[in-house]
Amino acid sequence: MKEYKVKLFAQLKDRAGQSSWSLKSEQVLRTSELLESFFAEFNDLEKLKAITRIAVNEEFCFEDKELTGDEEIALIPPVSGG
Amino acid sequence: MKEYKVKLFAQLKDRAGQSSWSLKSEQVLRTSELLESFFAEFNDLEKLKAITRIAVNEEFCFEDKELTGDEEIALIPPVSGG
Amino acid sequence: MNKNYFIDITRASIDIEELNKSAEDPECGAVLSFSGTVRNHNFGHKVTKLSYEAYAPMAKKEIEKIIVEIFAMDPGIKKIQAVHRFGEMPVGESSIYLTVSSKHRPEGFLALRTLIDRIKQDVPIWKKEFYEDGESEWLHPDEGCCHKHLCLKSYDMS
Amino acid sequence: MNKNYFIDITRASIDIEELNKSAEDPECGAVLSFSGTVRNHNFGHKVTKLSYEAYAPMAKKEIEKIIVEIFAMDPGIKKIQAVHRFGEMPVGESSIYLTVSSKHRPEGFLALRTLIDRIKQDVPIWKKEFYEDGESEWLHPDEGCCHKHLCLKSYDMS
Repeated sequence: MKEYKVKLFAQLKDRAGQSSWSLKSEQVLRTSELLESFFAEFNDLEKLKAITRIAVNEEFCFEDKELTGDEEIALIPPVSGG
Repeated sequence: MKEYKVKLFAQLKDRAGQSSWSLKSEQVLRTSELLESFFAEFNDLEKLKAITRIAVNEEFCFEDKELTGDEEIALIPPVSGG
Repeated sequence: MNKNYFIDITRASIDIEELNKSAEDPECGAVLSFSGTVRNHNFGHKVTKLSYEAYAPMAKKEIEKIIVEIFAMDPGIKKIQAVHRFGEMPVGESSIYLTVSSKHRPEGFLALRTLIDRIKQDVPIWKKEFYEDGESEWLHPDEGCCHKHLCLKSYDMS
Repeated sequence: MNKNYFIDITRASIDIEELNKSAEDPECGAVLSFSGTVRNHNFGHKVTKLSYEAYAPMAKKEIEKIIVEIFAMDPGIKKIQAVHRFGEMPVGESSIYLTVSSKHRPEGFLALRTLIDRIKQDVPIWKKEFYEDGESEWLHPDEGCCHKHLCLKSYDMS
């Protein structure tokens, strides 16, 4: 059993009520599966679902990939810095 | 007899050795004639001849025009501010 | 100067004077700066206060990537500085201050524009606006955010 | 603020801090600045000193015309400042400092670029560079200077 811990920011953090969220899984998870699971749990975040990115070890993913659970993972809703 | 007094700047001023140059004429002069006369007198200023502008009362001329001699006239070699 | 760029993601107010001073370079004929400030109105709401949240270590890395790409665009670009403030701040203060020092102005303008556009697209920092009526809102632009990175938009979500 | 622009042609060194302060505007999300400085080299010559000559009253009028045109380009452009220094100055100090305050950044970038490009084309100010070897030279760019005004190029000079 692996625990995939995910950092949350901005509206995602407010909605979850905490700065991280985690998912336990027996199987190896892929980045897209983690995204799907998060937005299935918080299914009122419809607007952000399709456009939230995922970062692994402080880098955006360009493609879907397998996770070991040892990475620093974060969900990145559309940014509004500047 | 009218005296057309012309302000000089930069290389034109250095070449003439003074900050203004004037031309006396019995006739009414046009801006293009004033330009021609100046560069005929200082005919070593070949490089600047064709590209020097003339300003009348602190405005560039868009077209050739008659002068009364009472205007503030200036020759404006290519500018290099900034 | 060892490094030709400087990046900071900070809670402190931005020392613009200091950044302007260090942007000067005898090889550079043009120094451009961009200061981003939060306006007192947004979509008709009066903004009273705002707060930025930053995923700071990643933000710094992303800005660094952008800067490295910009230097590769033109050898005339000599120095870049990017400071983004986060946490609460009053309306009207700079949330971001960028400088580009370049030999000539065309590459400087291009670099500065690219820098701010890319930061607004890819750097993990979020703005929350607080309005006069007590409401507050996170700003999440709907577009321009997933142009090349993984997100569920790329998949069939049916 | 009565006037939404400020122009100065001055022998004094430019007070950049003051200009940055007055460029701030609660309606403006973007403040851009351009600082022009003379580089220590030009065409392989080491520049030791420089001097600008200005036809100051006309320079001020020309800059004013440019600024009025820029305001007409986009209502998001709220404030413009342009200060040009003249007389002798050491290499590395700002000879020109421009600021544009705008609601959003696209019109700000366009305004600032237009402002500096037009100043370099039409404002009667001339730069003289002094070189290490004791030589000095007025800079008179060969092109971009007579695009619409009267000059002898427009005529048959044969």
